[in-house]
Order: sequence, then C-alpha cells, then structure tokens
Amino acid sequence: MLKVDQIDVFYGNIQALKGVSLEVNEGEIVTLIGANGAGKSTLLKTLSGLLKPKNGTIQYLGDSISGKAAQGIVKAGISHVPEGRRVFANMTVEENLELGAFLRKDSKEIHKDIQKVYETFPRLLERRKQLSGTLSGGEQQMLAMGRAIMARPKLLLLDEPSMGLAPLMVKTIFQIIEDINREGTTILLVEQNAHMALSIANRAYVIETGRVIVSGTSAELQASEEIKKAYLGGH
Amino acid sequence: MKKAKGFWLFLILSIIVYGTVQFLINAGILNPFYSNTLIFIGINIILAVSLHLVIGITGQFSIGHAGFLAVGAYISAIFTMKLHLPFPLALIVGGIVAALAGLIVGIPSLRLKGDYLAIATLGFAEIIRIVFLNIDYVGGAAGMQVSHLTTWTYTFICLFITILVIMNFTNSRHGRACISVRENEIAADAMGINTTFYKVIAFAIGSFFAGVAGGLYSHNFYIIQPTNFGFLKSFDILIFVVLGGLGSLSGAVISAILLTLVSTFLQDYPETRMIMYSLVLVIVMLYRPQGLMGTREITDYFGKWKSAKGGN
Amino acid sequence: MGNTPLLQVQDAGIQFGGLKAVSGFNMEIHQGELIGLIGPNGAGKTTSFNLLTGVYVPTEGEILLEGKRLNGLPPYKVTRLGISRTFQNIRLFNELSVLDNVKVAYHSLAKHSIISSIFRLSSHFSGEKEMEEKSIEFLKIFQLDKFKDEKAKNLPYGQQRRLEIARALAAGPKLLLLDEPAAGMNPQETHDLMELIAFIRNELKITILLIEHDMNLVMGICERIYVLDHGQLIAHGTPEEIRNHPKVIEAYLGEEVTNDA
Amino acid sequence: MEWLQQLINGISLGSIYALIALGYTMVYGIIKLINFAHGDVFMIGAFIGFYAIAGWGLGFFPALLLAMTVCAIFGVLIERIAYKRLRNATRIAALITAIGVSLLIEYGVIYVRGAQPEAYPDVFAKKSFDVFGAQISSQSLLILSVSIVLMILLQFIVHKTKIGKAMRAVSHDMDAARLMGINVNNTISATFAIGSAMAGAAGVIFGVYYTKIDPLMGIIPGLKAFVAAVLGGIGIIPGAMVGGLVLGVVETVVSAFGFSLWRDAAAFIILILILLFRPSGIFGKNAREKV
Amino acid sequence: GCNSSKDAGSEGSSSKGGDVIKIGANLELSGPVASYGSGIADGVALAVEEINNAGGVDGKKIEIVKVDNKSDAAEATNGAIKLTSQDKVTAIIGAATSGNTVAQAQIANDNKTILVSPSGTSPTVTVRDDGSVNEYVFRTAFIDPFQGTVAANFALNDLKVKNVAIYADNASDYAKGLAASFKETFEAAGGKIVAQESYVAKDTDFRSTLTRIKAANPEYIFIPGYYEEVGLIVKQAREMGIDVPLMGADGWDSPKLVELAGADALNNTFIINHYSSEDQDETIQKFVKAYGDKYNGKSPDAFNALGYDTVYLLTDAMKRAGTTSDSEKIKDALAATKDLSLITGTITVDENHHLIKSATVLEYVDGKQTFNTKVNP
Ligand SMILES: Nc1ncnc2c1ncn2[C@@H]1O[C@H](COP(=O)(O)OP(=O)(O)OP(=O)(O)O)[C@@H](O)[C@H]1O
Ligand SMILES: Nc1ncnc2c1ncn2[C@@H]1O[C@H](COP(=O)(O)OP(=O)(O)OP(=O)(O)O)[C@@H](O)[C@H]1O
Ligand SMILES: [Mg+2]
Ligand SMILES: [Mg+2]
Repeated sequence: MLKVDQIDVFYGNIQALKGVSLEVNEGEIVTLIGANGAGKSTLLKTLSGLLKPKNGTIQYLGDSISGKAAQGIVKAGISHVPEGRRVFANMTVEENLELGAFLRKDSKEIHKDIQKVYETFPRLLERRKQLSGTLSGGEQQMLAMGRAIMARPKLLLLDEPSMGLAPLMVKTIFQIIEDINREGTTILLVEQNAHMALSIANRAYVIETGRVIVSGTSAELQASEEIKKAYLGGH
Repeated sequence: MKKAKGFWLFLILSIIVYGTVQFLINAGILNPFYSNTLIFIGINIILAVSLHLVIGITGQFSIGHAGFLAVGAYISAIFTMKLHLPFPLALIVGGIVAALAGLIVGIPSLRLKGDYLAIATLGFAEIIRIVFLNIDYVGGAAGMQVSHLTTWTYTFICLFITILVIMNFTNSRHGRACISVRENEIAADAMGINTTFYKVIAFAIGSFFAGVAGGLYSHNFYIIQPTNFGFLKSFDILIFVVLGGLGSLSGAVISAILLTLVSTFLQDYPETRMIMYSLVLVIVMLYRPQGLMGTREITDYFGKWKSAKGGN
Repeated sequence: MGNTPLLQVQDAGIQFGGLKAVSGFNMEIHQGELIGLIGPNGAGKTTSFNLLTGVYVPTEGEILLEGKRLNGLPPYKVTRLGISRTFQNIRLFNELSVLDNVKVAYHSLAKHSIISSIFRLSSHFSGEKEMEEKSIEFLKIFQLDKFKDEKAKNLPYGQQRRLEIARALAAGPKLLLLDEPAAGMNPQETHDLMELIAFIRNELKITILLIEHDMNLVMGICERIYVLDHGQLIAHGTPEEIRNHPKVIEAYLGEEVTNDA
Repeated sequence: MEWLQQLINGISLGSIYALIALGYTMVYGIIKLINFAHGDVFMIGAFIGFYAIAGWGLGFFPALLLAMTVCAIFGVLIERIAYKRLRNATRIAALITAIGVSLLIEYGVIYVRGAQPEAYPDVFAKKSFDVFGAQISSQSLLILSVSIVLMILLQFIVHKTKIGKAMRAVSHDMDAARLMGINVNNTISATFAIGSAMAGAAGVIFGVYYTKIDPLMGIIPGLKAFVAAVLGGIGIIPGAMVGGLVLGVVETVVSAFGFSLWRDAAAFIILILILLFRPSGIFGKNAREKV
Repeated sequence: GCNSSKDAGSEGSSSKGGDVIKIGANLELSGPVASYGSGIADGVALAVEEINNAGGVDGKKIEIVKVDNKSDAAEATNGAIKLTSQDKVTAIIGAATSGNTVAQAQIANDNKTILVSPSGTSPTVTVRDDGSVNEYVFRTAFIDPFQGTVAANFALNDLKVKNVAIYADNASDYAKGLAASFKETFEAAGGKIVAQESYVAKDTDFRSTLTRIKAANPEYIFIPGYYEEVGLIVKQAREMGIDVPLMGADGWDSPKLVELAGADALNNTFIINHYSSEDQDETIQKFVKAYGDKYNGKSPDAFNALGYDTVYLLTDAMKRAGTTSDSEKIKDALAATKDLSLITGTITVDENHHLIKSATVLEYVDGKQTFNTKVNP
C-alpha cells in the first residue's frame, strides 16, 4: 500500500532522515518506535506532505506522492493525527470534526460519520459544543483521532497517541486503534510506549538518529534482547 | 574575564572614535553637514538602544517611543529656554521626567501583552503629544524655539553612557531576568523573578535614555513641535531595533547608523526618497526577517574569529 | 521542624466560570516525602499545581507552607518561599543558554543590585561569579554541563526535561513540583529519570510532589499517592492501597492492573 | 436636540471607523498580522472609485464594485509578494514589513499623481431627514447600513461557510489545517481578498461622504480603525463594529463639550482604560494562557 | 506624471558652478503636509523654467537643489545644513510651514545664506523672540496679523455683524495667528465672539463642533485654515443648515476648495487673498495659462503662486544687487524691495522683513471668486 524508498529529509541544514525505507501493507498495523528525536514524527510529516523529501520516493497505492501538497495526500486517503493533538482550540468539538471532512462533499454521509465518531467516543458527544481548547488531554486525543477518521482515510498515521494520557485512557485509545483497524483502515503508529504498540502491531520498525536500524514482526522484536533493553525498559 | 576585556575594548574604541571625530571637526575637515549627520546618528543610536532594552531584551511590544522623546525634548527645552538652567542639567531632568512617564506607561504592560500592549503604548505616545499640543506655554502647535546647544561632545558622552549602562544592565542577573520575561513570562515568574518589577524597570530605563535623546534632539534642531513626535517617529525608532535584529544591541546600533545614512543620502532624491526607503525596509525584512544581526552581537563574530585563529 | 507539615492544603478549590476544576482538596506533605498525584486527564492535577504555585488564586480554602499562608501571593513570591516547579508543556527560556537558564533561577538568591551591575561594582562581579559557579554545579549533577553554552531550544527533548528540573532545583525549593516529567520518554529514559528523582530526594533532601501517568514510575518510587477525579480527591494512600482501590481502578487504572516490567 | 444631533454625528463617524475596522480585524483574526497597509488599500479604493465616477462616469454601485474588485486583487498581491515569506517569521518582522508596504503604497501614489487632494463628485442627491429636530443625512444612513450588512455578511462567512471554517482553522494552526486538506495559501489569499475588498468599499463610501481624498488619507483612519478593532477585541468581527461606534461617539462627545483638540487623546484614554479592565477588548475572551 | 518636469530647472546643470545660480529648495515633499511643499515646488519649477528659457539671470541659469524635509523640523535643519555646507547654494526657498522655516533660520543667518519662505506667515519666521530680525530670512506671504485685521474690519464694516464665531485650525500657527488678530480687532471694535473652536489639520469630520457652533447662533463665522479642511467644513456646515456668511484668508485659495465644498455651499462666503486666479489682469492670466500648460491643465492655487513668486522675488533682488552670488548684497536688495509687482500682489518689504502688500476681499458666487473690495495696509 505504502512504500517508502530511501528518503532523506532536512530541516534547513540538519538532516533528520537518512535513507529511510519502509513498507506498509493493506490492513496492517505497523508501528515505528525509537528514542526521542529519532525522526519518527519527521517521517510521518513527510508522508502527509508537510515536509518534502530531498531524495527518495514515496509510493502510495502505486502512485508517487513524494513532494505532493498536503491536501492532495489527504484526498488520496492518508490522514495524519499529529503529535501533540493539534486540535483547533478556538473551535467547538463538532466544528473540528466537520473540518476533518473538509474535502468531502457528501454532507449526508458526513453527518452520519459524525454520529459514528460520537458512538466511538461518547465523551465527545457530551462535549460537542465545547471549545476544544478547554478539553482535557485525553479528550483532545480522542477528538484528534475522530477528526482524522472523518476524512475516511485508507491509511491513518498516528503520532504518539498515548502521550500524556492516563492508563485507563491509554487502554481505551489502543482499543480504539484496533477497532479502527478492524474496520478496514491501515495504520502506521508511532509510539514511545513500545510495549503497548508492539502488542497490537503486526510489524515494527525501529528508528534511531534518522535511520531504520531494525525491522521485523512484533513478535520478533518483543523477543529480541537488545530491543527489550533499549526500548522496553527491560533491565 | 571575557566581559571585562570587552569593556576595555569598548572604552578604547569609544575614545578613538570620539577623538578622531573631534579632531576632524576642529581641523575643519568635517563640515557642519557631516558633523550634524554624526550628531543625528548619535541621537538615533541612543533612541534605538533604549528601545532595544524594552522590546529586544524584555520583550515588551512598545511602539510609542517617540512619546518619551517628546517628554525629554520639551522638558529640557523648558529648562534651558524658560528657566535658563544649564544644558547638562536640562538633559538629566529631561531624562528623569521621561523615566517617570515610562513608569506610568509601564503599568499597562503588567496587564497587557503583544498587540494590545502595542496599541496602548502608541496611545500613550499620542496622548503625550496632544498634551504638548494644547499647552500654550510651550507654544502649542507652533512649537517652541530652542537654542542650538547640542554638540558632538555632548552627544558622544550621552551615547557612551547609554550604551554602557544598557550593556552592563543586560549582562547581569537583572538583564537575564528581563530576558527570561521575554522568553517565557510564566516560567520566569515560577523561577522567582518579579516580572512586574523588571518590566517596569525596563520601561523606566528605556524612557530615561529616550528622554536624554530628546534633550539632544531639541537643542540640535532649533525648534520642536508636537508634530515631530507622532507615531511615524515611533515607527522609525522601532524600525532601527527590528532591522538590527531583535535582542541585539550592536544590531540596533548598526541599523540606526545605516538607516540614518540611507535617509540622509536619499535627501538628494526627494521625489523617490520615501519609495526607496520603504523598499529598503521591505526587502531587508523579506530576505532577513530576523534582522541584520539576528540575536547575535558583533562581539560574537569577533570572538569566533579570534577563537578560530587561536585554533590554528 | 516539629510536627508542622511542610505543605498543608485545606479544602482548596478553584472555579473557572461554572466549572469547578478543583474543589475541597486536602493534602499534607511532610519534609522529605516523595508523593504522587494521579488522576484521569482533566481531573485537575495541573490546576492544583497552579494553585500551589500562585498561578491561580484559590476561590476557596487555604494553602500553607510551613504554616505560612500562600493564598494570593504572586508566583515569584511563592517560589522565593520555597516551592518551585516544572511544567507539563516544557517552558524553558529558549533563546538563553543552558547555563543562563539555570542562572535565572538563582536570581532571587543573589544580592547584587541594579546599581552595582550598571556601575560594575565589586559586588556585581562577586555575585555573578557565585551564580555561575553554583549553576555549573547543578548542571554537573544533571550531566548537562557539557551543553552549557548551547541554546536551550537546541537541546534534545529528554535533555530539555532534565534542564527544566535542574532549573527548578536551582531556585532553591523546599518542595519541588514535577508535572509529568516522564511524558514522551521511552521506558529506558523513564527508568533513568526515576533514578534521578530518587537522587534529588535522597541526596539533596528535597521534598517532591509529582504528577505522572506512568504507573511504573509512580508506583515504583512514591511513598504516598493522592488521586484526583473531577476535581475531587477520591483516594489517598500507599501505592499498594491505591492499586487496589476500587474507585481508582474504575476511574483511572482500568479493570485489571497490568504491572509489567 | 443638540445632543441627539451629536449622537447621530458620532454614530456616522463611528460607522466609517467600523467599516475600515471590519476588514482590519478580519485579516488580523486569521493571520495575526497588524496589516498597517490596510489604510492604504482603503486609500487606493477611494481613488479607484474617484476615477471611476469622475473619470469614466460610472455610477456609485458600479464604482463601488470596481473598487472592491481592484482592492481585492491588490490585497492578494500584497500578501503574496510581501507577507507570504514572513509567515514563519516573528510577528514584529511582519509588522515592520507592513509599515514598509504602507509607506511604499503612499509614496508610490504620490509619485504617480502628486500629493494634492481630489474632490469626490456628488453622486447622491443630498437628503436630510429631520428626527426630533436633529438632521440625519441619507449618506450617514447609507454608511451605517452598509457597515451593518457587511458585518453580518462577514460574520456569516467566517462562522458559517466552509471557507470561513478553513480560515479559522488556518488562524489557529496552519499545519494542522493542511492535514485537513485545507489549501492554506488560497485560504489566506481569500482572507486578504475579502478584507481588502472591504477596505476598498470603505474608501469609496468615505469619498462620497467626506468628499476629500488624498494619498495620505489612509493613515489616520487606518490607525483609528486599528484602535477600534482593538477596542472591540481584535479579530472579533462584531467587536470591530462596536469598537468603531464607541470610538466615533467618544470623539464626538468630547468635541461636543468643546474639547475638540483633545478628542484623539480622549479616544486613546478610553482605549487604555478599557484595556486595563478588559485586557483583550470589549468582546475579547480573556484568554489567559493555560499553564 | 509631472515629476519629470519638476526638475526642468536643473536641465543644463553642470558642475562648472560658475555659470549657474544654485538655489536650494527645502520643502515638505513627504509627510503630513506634503501637498503644500509639492505645490510650492511646482510653482518654483515653472518660474525657473521661464527664467532659464529667457536666458537666466545675468546670463546664468538657475539650478534648483531640492531636499525633502519630510514635514519635520529636524529634517529641515539637516536639509538646510546640507544645502549651505555641501551644495553651497546662494539662497534657500522654503519651507512651506513657519515651523520648518524657523528650524532653518539660524543656519541661514550663520552661513550668510538667504532663506525665503514662500508661505510661512508667522511673524516669528523673520523676527526672533527677542525682537531682533533674522537678517537673511525673508518671506513671500503676508503675516498673519494683517489678514486677521482685514477680516475683522470687513465683518464689522461691510457685513455689519456683531455676534460671530471663530473656527480655526489649531495645528497651524498661521491659522492661530489669524484667529488671534481677528479676535483682538473685532472685540476692540465692540463685536462679540460667541463661540471659538478649533480643529486639527487632517480632520475630516467637523460635524460635532459645527453642531456646537450652530447652537451658539453666530451671524458670521471666521474660519482661518487651509482649503483642504475648509472645503469640508464649508460643505458640512451648509449641510447642517448653517447659512450665515463664512470667511477665511489666503489659505482657502485653491480651485480644489470649490470642488470640495461645492459651488452652492460656497455662496455667501468671503476670502481675503493676494490675488485671484479669476482676476482678468493680464500677467495673472498669463501665469494661469502657463501653469496649466505645464501641469496638464491644472489651475494654480496659492501655494503654486507663492512658490512661483518667490523665485521672481529672489531674481529681482539679484538683478538689483547686480550679483548672483554675493549673498550679502542680495540680502540688502531683498530688504529694499519696494512696490514689486508679483502674481500674489504688489509687495514692499518692511524693516521686520514682513510684507506690505494689498489684500483683496473676494466673494464666491456660484463657485467663482468675484471681486468685492481691496484693502491696503
Ligand atoms: N522544525 C525543526 N527544525 C529543525 N530541526 C527539527 C525540527 N523538528 C525536528 N527537528 C529535529 O529533527 C530530528 C527528528 O525530530 P522528530 O521530531 O522527527 O523526532 P521524533 O522521533 O518524533 O522524537 P519525539 O519522540 O521527541 O517525538 C530531531 O533531532 C529534531 O531536533
Ligand atoms: N484557565 C482555565 N480556564 C478554564 N478551564 C480550565 C483552565 N485551566 C484548567 N481548566 C480546566 O480544568 C480542568 C482540569 O485541568 P488540568 O489541566 O488541571 O487537568 P490535569 O489533571 O492536569 O489533566 P492532564 O492529565 O490531561 O494534564 C480541565 O477540565 C480544564 O479544561
Ligand atoms: Mg515525535
Ligand atoms: Mg496536567
């Protein structure tokens, strides 16, 4: 579905990604783990068109999307839930959801999808008229995910969805990720919480200082002593 | 150690600059046009550096600096012209009264931020101007005639003191406190910084020197009128600071020199003067939005150059 | 010190418009303790830190530090009395160097006046020198001294969190408040952080109150834990008690408490 | 009667300020730029309207539409050329650029046509209505109603239409807006187009009402409109309307008491006082930074 | 535009220096009163062009060195220093406003450079606070007290009004001076000022103050100021139903006034002037035509005419002094100017360097200035 081949990404003169390659197949949950500053968010931003790779190609459903503008990529079916949620603070929950469907024209279906998001996240229904800036962290995370789903993506990019969430909420969020995936959305998940991530993912990549250093199935990684030591806090 | 060295360098450099210019004036090599341009540059540097403390260091978005210039100009003119007191005293009193005005203007800064503070400071400056417009004692709209007392020596001494004081203030725990207010007021507060105090102090010191500049200004240009101190004048000063690089003292100095020269040079092209001036402004901002110096100081380059040499 | 607790919070609370973000909050912390504060997102944890540090003025109740009332004091005075903190969303002085970030926190402990700095009197030099030396000592504890001339914004995320803690310590607190210090860290980094927190408490003898969602960390090092939900205290006790508290499980931990690692 | 008349005077003056402030506040609301060139776009609009009416003999409404169109294009050009590069720069750098652009427009126009003023021809038969002995001119009614209609229209655009939602999204977080599929450049252009068209309309109406236009005419109304926008809560559309009216009435009342020389000072004093009690303006939400 | 032609005077400029007369023009070409300064510059350019085409003065062509003082006193000072010490001009024309002229007066005196203000009407331009005269400073316009007195006498004797209002531009010392002398003369003769109000240049809305004035029921309103605002004041006053006679001075004189106020509104208004562009006098019509030819058919206003006259005032003195460079002699010749006939009147310079020139009272009838009375000083 998605094939990233040898991409280099720069911030000014700083190279954040160095020849990164990876693949995501239809229907999978793939997770990307790695230390702070490894370049995980940078990769997702490149996939969703916020950054442009200097070298390398990105193929999505057979077409090249490297260097394409963000709105085109959204239209093609990739939604990105950014790090730190980035909800539109001065707009209501419902307006945020509507914005998620910005490129869609089928207002009836949009309305239905909003109801569906409310079913998935009953908390959002309670708060639908509240300005999203006043929501708690967990609520904002739900909103950010709901907003991304509103675009009916085929591929959902999630950047640290569990950050700053209470344990119960983390469980809920991971549950929802699995549900979304079960309903047919492919997922690329960036996580610090490697335990949880590996427990739901099919495959994983480990990224360090801008390079992919290890990849494999979740089971393989969970079993690896080195990975355990470095990312799972196994000591 | 490093800073002490910087100080001596500054002192020696100052003496050389002063001495050379004074010699050239005495020898008649610098005609009045050039010496007057130098005085004007000096005044503009004082204004730029004093505003730099408020905006560049403390991060208080003040766009009404001409108001303090006006206070200093009028008060000092009253002292020399009406009360017949000596010029140096007039300069100091002009500065002090401007500093008091700065204290008052500093108060809204305790509650206002960003653009709201900006418009409030601009409003204060306009109020000050309108007050002078309505006082017949200082000539109202017609303005007040002032004797020419400003000389290169006075200008240089004031300039020297301004830079020294603001530099010393900035490079101390107090300056750091101001910068921390600029960087993150909430965190500064949480670290035990009395943010209120430092904001007001920055306004007071900044306006003191703007007031001194006002005294030099009024005694250099024969007449002062309220229209000399409108918001466009404030913008001029603001432009020095931003173009030089917010937070960079040497940047403020350099851009005050450059812009004054550009403006003087453009006097020969009256029809296109303002067009060229505004183009310079826009183009510099487009290609160097961080200003000429960014947040660096000229000594940083100097230091780098030196250490590079040392490394070889 | 006697028996007066270091910090007493009595029925404190605050309202934003109609919303009671925190109400009837009671807490006692004694010298040398390491206490956790947990609760679901939006429970009011950060808000209660804001009450303690003077960012918000409580609309009800009392806050006492060593018996002294803190209500209504501005944050900088609270800090000078002995409470300092870190922020949930990092708030460093980005353009200042790492060293200067710490020096700012030393500000209120230094004595030299504006006049002495402007005229470069000897008290200025001695004051600045002392600040510099002490700041570097702190940076060394946190192994940040090698970055001392780097701008704070250029540090990697994990180091920025450490610098925030270093800076808070430099303000000379009796009580240190940490708001989600492990957020965004991977398990290994979290583990290092736990050791650091233990060191601060054990070696530097500073009392600590921390908010954290990482149960390994909270349960692993805190002696007592307070649990907030919807602005109300719902439980309080040792980690063991909290882990099995039905209300806490329902509101926060979820059914089965996984205790991995 | 005198007081009723003064109130009417104040509202007429205030609706001019409001008219300019609406476009000002809208642009500010979306990209947080104090667009000092807004007053100059207003001036350009006034001149286009003048040449259209006096030179080419167009009627008022065609001239108004023409001025709005040209100003919209002009506004978009200004944004694309001067402001776009500065989106990620500091706010103050953008402000200085705006001041530069403002000077450039003013003196560009002076270079082309000189500094002398121009007088708008009369386009409406003058009519005054008598209300309890006070005079209301048809023109001031026109201005007031145009301002109110435009305010409602703007409020509708920003809050109810899709482009409006896109604008608000962009104003809060450009990258997140991109992730929704919003074309940020086009959205900002649309904002400038609408804001500048409003300024153009205000220019023509100003010309018709006050007759005199000149290349520097935008400076003071631009500043007053900025004050009005801040007074109402900058970025808030009804705030600009109310701010403009308050400013107009305050100035008029001060003059009515015989302190006409103090009226600008009074306007600023009111501004500062309101800001001290409501630091984000009359309608502004007192959004304290969440810690 | 007309800009390329503005510099016509400097055609043939050469660096030889000997065969040109360098005259500085230190004017408000940008900033708030740019329209006054550029108006003068246009008039100056026309006169210079005429003189140079006719062979110059004493065979030498005039070269104008323009500086823009941005309507700011500090810049005016800078400009004057530049003109005297860099360009070494013989004389400086400028500035348009009294304040910006005063800013140059001392420099002109110190450097023995002649300074002529075309439109600075405040007595302080030529006479210092201590009563001494600025030797090198002259003017082309009359001083304020004179016009104020003329207006007051006209109101008393010709219009026979007793209760009047004054509405003056407070941002110009010109208008304030006029208002003060009007008041003094009028009250001394037993008249009553029922309302005295001010506005500030660049205002556009005068309705609230006019409402106040209306409430005081004056029989006549004296409005010293410049046409840009006066046009709006007259228009707004008439719209509000104020139909008493209105009167002003030379600052009103501009064809723009008629456009701004409208011909109807101007009926029953009076103006004191140096001259009238409607005056059928031959030289005046020649000037009006020449001006129109040079500037796309524009009709000259008072600033254009005063700028134009200033050049002729200067060259007349040079001719009489028999030198184009000895400023001391030219200064003496200027001070001795007597009955020189210019567009804006026949002038004589008095011991204070004030002008003695006749004034004309004109009445607007359907947008045309018609002759009413002539007043001699
Ligand atoms: N806007 C930027 N400008 C310059 N450098 C940047 C920028 N954003 C990120 N970087 C740098 O790029 C590198 C990769 O950052 P990235 O945000 O992708 O890391 P990450 O793996 O997502 O880390 P985290 O776990 O902290 O989210 C880091 O070294 C970071 O400092
Ligand atoms: N300044 C404020 N104005 C209005 N509501 C506020 C304000 N500050 C906090 N709140 C509200 O108070 C509640 C508690 O917020 P708080 O930030 O204390 O939560 P928290 O427990 O720290 O959650 P998290 O774990 O997500 O950080 C939330 O509902 C929040 O929206
Ligand atoms: Mg990341
Ligand atoms: Mg929190």
